Amino acid sequence: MSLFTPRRVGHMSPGGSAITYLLLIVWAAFVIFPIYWLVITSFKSVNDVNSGPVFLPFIDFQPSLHAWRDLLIEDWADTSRSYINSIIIALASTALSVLIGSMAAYALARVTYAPRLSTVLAFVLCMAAVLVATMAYGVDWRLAGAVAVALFVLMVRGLGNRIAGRLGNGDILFWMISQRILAPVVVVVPIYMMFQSVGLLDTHIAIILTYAVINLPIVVWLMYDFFASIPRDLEESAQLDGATMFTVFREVVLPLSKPGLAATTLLVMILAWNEYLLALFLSTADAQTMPILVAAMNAGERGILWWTMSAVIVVMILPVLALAVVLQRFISKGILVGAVKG
Amino acid sequence: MATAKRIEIREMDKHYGAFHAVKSLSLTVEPGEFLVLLGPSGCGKSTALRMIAGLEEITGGQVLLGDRDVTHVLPKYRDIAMVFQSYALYPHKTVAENIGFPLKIAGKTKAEQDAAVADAAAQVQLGELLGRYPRELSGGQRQRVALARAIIRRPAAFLMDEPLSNLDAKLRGFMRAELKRMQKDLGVTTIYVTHDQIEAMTLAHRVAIMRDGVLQQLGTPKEVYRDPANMFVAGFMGSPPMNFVAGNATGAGVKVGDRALSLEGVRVREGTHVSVGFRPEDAELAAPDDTADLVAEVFIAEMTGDETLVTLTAPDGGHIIVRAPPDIEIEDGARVGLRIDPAKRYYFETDSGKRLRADD
Amino acid sequence: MAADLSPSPTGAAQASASLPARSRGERLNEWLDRNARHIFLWPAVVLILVFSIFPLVASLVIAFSRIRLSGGGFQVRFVGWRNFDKQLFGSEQFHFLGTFGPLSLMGWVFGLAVTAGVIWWIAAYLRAGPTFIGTLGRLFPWGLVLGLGWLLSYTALSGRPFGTLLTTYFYVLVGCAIQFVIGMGLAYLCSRAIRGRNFFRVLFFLPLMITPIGIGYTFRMLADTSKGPFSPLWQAAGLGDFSWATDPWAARMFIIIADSWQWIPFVFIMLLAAFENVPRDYSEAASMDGASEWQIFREITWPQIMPVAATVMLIRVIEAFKIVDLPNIMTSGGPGIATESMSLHALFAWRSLDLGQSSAVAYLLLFVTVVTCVSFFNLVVLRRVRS
Amino acid sequence: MRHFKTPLAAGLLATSMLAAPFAQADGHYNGVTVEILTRPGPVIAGRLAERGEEFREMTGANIVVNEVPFAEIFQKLLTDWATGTNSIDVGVFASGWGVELVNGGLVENLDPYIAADDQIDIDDIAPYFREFNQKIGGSTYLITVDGDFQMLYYRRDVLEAAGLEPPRTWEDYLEVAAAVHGQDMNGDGEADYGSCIFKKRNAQSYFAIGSVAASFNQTQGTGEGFWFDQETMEPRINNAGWAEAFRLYKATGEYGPPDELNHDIGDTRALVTSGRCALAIDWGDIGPLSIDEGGEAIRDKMGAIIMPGSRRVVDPASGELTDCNDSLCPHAVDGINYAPFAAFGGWAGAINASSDDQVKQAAYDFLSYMNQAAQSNIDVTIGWTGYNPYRNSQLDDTSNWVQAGFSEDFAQNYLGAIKESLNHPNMASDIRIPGAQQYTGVVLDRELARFLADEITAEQALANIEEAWEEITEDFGRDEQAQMYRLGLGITN
Repeated sequence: MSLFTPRRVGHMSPGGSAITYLLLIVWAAFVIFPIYWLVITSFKSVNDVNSGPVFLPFIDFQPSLHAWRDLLIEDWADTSRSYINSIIIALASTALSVLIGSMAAYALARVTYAPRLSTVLAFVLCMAAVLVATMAYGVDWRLAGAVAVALFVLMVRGLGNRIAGRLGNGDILFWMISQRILAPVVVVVPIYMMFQSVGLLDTHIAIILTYAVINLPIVVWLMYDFFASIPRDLEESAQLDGATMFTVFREVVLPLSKPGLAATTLLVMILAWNEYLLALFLSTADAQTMPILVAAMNAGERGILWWTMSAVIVVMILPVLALAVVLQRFISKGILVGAVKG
Repeated sequence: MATAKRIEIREMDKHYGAFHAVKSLSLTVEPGEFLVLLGPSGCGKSTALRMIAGLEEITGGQVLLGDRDVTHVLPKYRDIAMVFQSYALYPHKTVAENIGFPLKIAGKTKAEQDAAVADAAAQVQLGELLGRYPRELSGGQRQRVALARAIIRRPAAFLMDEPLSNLDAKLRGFMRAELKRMQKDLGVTTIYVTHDQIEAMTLAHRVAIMRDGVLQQLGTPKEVYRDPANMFVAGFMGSPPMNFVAGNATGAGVKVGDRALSLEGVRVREGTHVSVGFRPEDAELAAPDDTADLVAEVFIAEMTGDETLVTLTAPDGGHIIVRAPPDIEIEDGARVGLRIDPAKRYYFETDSGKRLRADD
Repeated sequence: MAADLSPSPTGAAQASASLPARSRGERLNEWLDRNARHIFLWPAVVLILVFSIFPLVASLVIAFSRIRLSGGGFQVRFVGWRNFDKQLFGSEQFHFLGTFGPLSLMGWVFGLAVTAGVIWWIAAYLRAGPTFIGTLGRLFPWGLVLGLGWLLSYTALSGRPFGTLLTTYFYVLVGCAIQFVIGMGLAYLCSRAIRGRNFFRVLFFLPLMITPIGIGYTFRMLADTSKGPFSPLWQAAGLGDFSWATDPWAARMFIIIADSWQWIPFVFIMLLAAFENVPRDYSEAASMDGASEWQIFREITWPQIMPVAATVMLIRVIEAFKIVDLPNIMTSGGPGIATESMSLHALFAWRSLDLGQSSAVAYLLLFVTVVTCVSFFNLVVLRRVRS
Repeated sequence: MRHFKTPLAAGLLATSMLAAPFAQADGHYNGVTVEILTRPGPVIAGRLAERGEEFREMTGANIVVNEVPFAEIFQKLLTDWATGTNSIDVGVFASGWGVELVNGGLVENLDPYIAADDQIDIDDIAPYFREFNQKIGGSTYLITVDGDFQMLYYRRDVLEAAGLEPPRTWEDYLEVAAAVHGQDMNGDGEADYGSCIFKKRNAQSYFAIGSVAASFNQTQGTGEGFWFDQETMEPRINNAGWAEAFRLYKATGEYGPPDELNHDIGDTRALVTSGRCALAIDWGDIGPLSIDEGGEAIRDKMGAIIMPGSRRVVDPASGELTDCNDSLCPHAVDGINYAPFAAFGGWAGAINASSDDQVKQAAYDFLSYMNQAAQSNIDVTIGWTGYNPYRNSQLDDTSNWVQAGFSEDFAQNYLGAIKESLNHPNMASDIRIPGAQQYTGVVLDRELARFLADEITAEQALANIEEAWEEITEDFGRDEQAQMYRLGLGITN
């Protein structure tokens, strides 16, 4: 794909070309204006914001650094903590979901699995039984768990003979990808209780794990087709040369998937960096992330601190922007292959 | 260097669901032997090779490498090197890294790797290209890299899956010779899969011809060429391949059109459909008179340099190719006679393809 | 890969027999190697089971009960279908489905048109040779289209407000359509021979990087009719007394504009890659044959980007069903309940500690999302890819 | 925004648990950490953090202020306490929410603490806050840090120029708003608004409607309550008084900013402080805000007055609006029934019953410290703290206010309005029963929003509210709710 080799120019009529540029510039303005407004708002004084619009720094208003001073000096402890939290959480959860997700995607692309339908059914039934018993009837979860494991073993034996059906890789893949359909609000309360019961609320680990899981489907989805498109010969050759599945994955598959990995990583990282709802539930103070800080700038009955909020948003964009510029040459190329076959 | 090992396949089977891809294949490759698995595409030869490599699960039967049963051993433990049709070069590694990869996997030191890479590269004349990436190489050079990667480990056996098919004709001939020479020098047991009978003829110590998953014939190139086991093998070997004319057995011989070809001692029940086969070099053009064994119409004549290939339309509607001297003058559509060397005729049951022999 | 990577016990035994004695590390390596197929897959499976399936089942239990948080934990009481009953037929019906009443003429016309369309669809399928599974699977989309069509007839088309279900579909269908058309248009323009493509590419990608709640606040700031940048324009246009925030459709469109601002980049970047991947030969050949640009696009380019486009839209649709941050920040679901999506509906219920209702709404959302997405996947993506 | 998280000293000093107040830096709480959860921003939280730092220097107790967005505080606190997570020791939240927590047995009863506290001067706290707001079922569970009820603010300059009196009834309100709407009130050349009342959904509009509705519905004094029937828990909402209130509330929008439907209290305040509103409903904050930075446009131009009342009230016998008479409106003045609404009830601190004893004592001492006149009389005069007056000493003495920047004139006017409201025998309580959020924050708020958006009529909205409220009541248990409602109104039998 010749993304970066310039195309032959002069393919279009001058009129067509002018319209093309006009449309692109109009859209560019539409994209830029809100961002421009954010940036200048972060330099406006309270009065400049509240008393009607002003547009041009130094011309119709005098820029003020008060919002930035609040954010970076007075509340530095808070800002820096949220910022570091966000960075740790975004990096770790992205690394985790990309690693685990691409391993699963690779396995699904290359190994044949055939889980028994009966086992899956038994598992779901047992889990539902445990939940009903513990939540509705107050049975101790350890007891319920132990009974369920025993029940599960029995059911696997019993059902296994009656239900012969097996699932395939396609089913596993669909199951994994379909997890993305879940709206966070469906699962957030049980997740909260789960972390609460192991004492991990308001820790990085809780948010990292949760983000890793919600982004896992995207990684599996995009990377599956990427891996499937790699010629098998390469992997088989390495196998014959003595490489294990791990070595093949590390030495052959991952290096060949760089564009896809880069694009997937970028996408997943953006999602983790910007997530709000789950972070709100799972953090109180120590693990608070940047989007919560944005929301905190809505001071309720004191109105929204537009100036500081704008500064926070601007500060949030910067690292992602840097990452995107670094990875931009992979974005199109990488995202595509995964998407082609859907 | 691992000593060359014998490869033995016992009643190897492969099913893909209902499809029976390889049917009870048994053969033995002696240490140092160059065996070619030959057949049209879809005949199961590649599947058989991949089962030997361990890349495909074996449905039934056994594979022995030396004295060891490797039927269920992971590929990495089989000590086999394989060259793929696509060469399977790692695009993200340089030539040197590609060649040295098996040693890197084996945990050899960098110095050992470098020495071995230099050695292997020298054997395939790649010395000056070590720093390049595969995409910067020509087809022939890539082929050499793949070979070098295969030999660097000194494996007990080579498996090659149509390694030359991606090269142009000229290069293919050249590489074929090199390959043969290299195999001889290294003395490694080699199984080579191809659909090209010329490669098979020129490279092999023995050729195994497969069709629909079944081994048709196993023998030296000369044997399979001169003494094909059935009509399929006969028709597959040679370029141009053997000609067949179909007819019915009568008391006077095989009746083809208005002529009858003698059966030369072959006994067959009257009325049987019999095909008579002969190679293009074993017939000559003659006048379309009564002495001719067959009369046919010239379809086209092609001068190739040292000879002219004349294609005829036979009485049964099929084509017959005959080698003729280069200076022959002949017009399309002319009726010509054909005289076939009686000692070099082959008889087959048309329906089963079975060879009919004089001593049967 | 058809090859089973794990050797059978006998094979492994033989393999080890022929090798010299090995250290513990080597044995671990071999164990890892032999179990690689499980080690690759299971971490993902376990994570999803623990963090996705377990909460999902737990939520299902909650959806059928009433939960009260109080000293010492929760009080859970099973209430059967009551939570769903309330949403579909009870006091929350107006909120989820909409307000019902007599059908208007337009409602009749539209409802009957939809019914006719679905009947035609059924007939077309039955003529084409139905299978049992195929028919069963299609019952869902048929029912969904029919249900949504009549719901629209009974509510908006009869002059009554509709609930969060149709609002969500409005965001999904209209929002995604807008994003698709503009995203594709931009990608098409950018794929042409123009200067500064990399500049446009990075620039157009920008909005995707901003946190959705940030976008919500930013657009609220932009659309403020007294302090926002466009307020002078409003005043000048004599619209000083009009506010998007008081008109249901204007408010919904406004949310779609913000949503589109964020997500068009995604559609754009994927389709740009698709356009650039279309070999030039075909279109050059076609242009020599005298085809117009539109003909080239329709006959050559479009069929080739169709699979990517379908997948991109599937991803978009899945995400669009979950829209919550933007309406929450920009309008809090107002005016009335006009901009409230199902996800926001569930969030509000959750905020008032009504966990049962919250889970019930969330499950209804899950149901319509799955039916819509699976239908879209089977009927559009797969069919196109196959053909 | 401010967090003071100093690493915890490792060893826990074995200090004697004297309930005695602290006065000197004796460090008797060394090693004790009190985790507080409240809303973000300088408002409420900022002053807690600053005072917390002082408190730490005095006692050694580490005060940590955790902040979550306003809409999530109660949910988070309840989940934290009810599930036994107990990462929070003190919640500072709307006093009205306390009932549900107390009902669940999650909040520490503060009576013994107060009895042992000789510094808090409990009798100085205005009666409404002392007897209603801090108490649930006769016992004190909450310590007030901010006193909240709504008042009417008006632009003295604008009304004087127009020759108008501040409105006494809601009809007056509309007349005044209509008369001045469209004038330029801050000299920027743009037309400004007659009335600014926040109407955004899921914000605070249900407090504003309470202020409008109260005077139509509550006549017999604070103990009557205007939300439910005390005995049957039947909602007293589907009646002519509420319908009138809905219509009046909507009518004020005629003279407000065009996108008022999307304005929350913050948007409204920004308009008020930039001088664009002639009339506004608000809590006590406008006063201090007018002397803060950003309030220049309205400095010394605002007046405050008790919330407008009504000449007509709901006759319990007929359910119709009827003109006031002595028996119907015993507290009426000049035939006008006032019922100033203690919307929200003010921010108050509650202590987690499950915290360690020493932490609880430290937490109480800190809340008491916040509440004591020495501190709070300063804090309430500062706009950005978000604290509004709740002590008699804060209302009687103007000197702190003048020192803070009020003119004597405005201080008198402002404090007078507060006093008039606070001491009003017919002060209306906010809804204070379990599920309060569902009753008002969800159902009332949503139906009001639908009415404002012209989706339904006032009558439909009220019928819907009645139905949904009955459902909620049934869910929680009618008898229990009635019991809690009576407790909230101070009726203990």
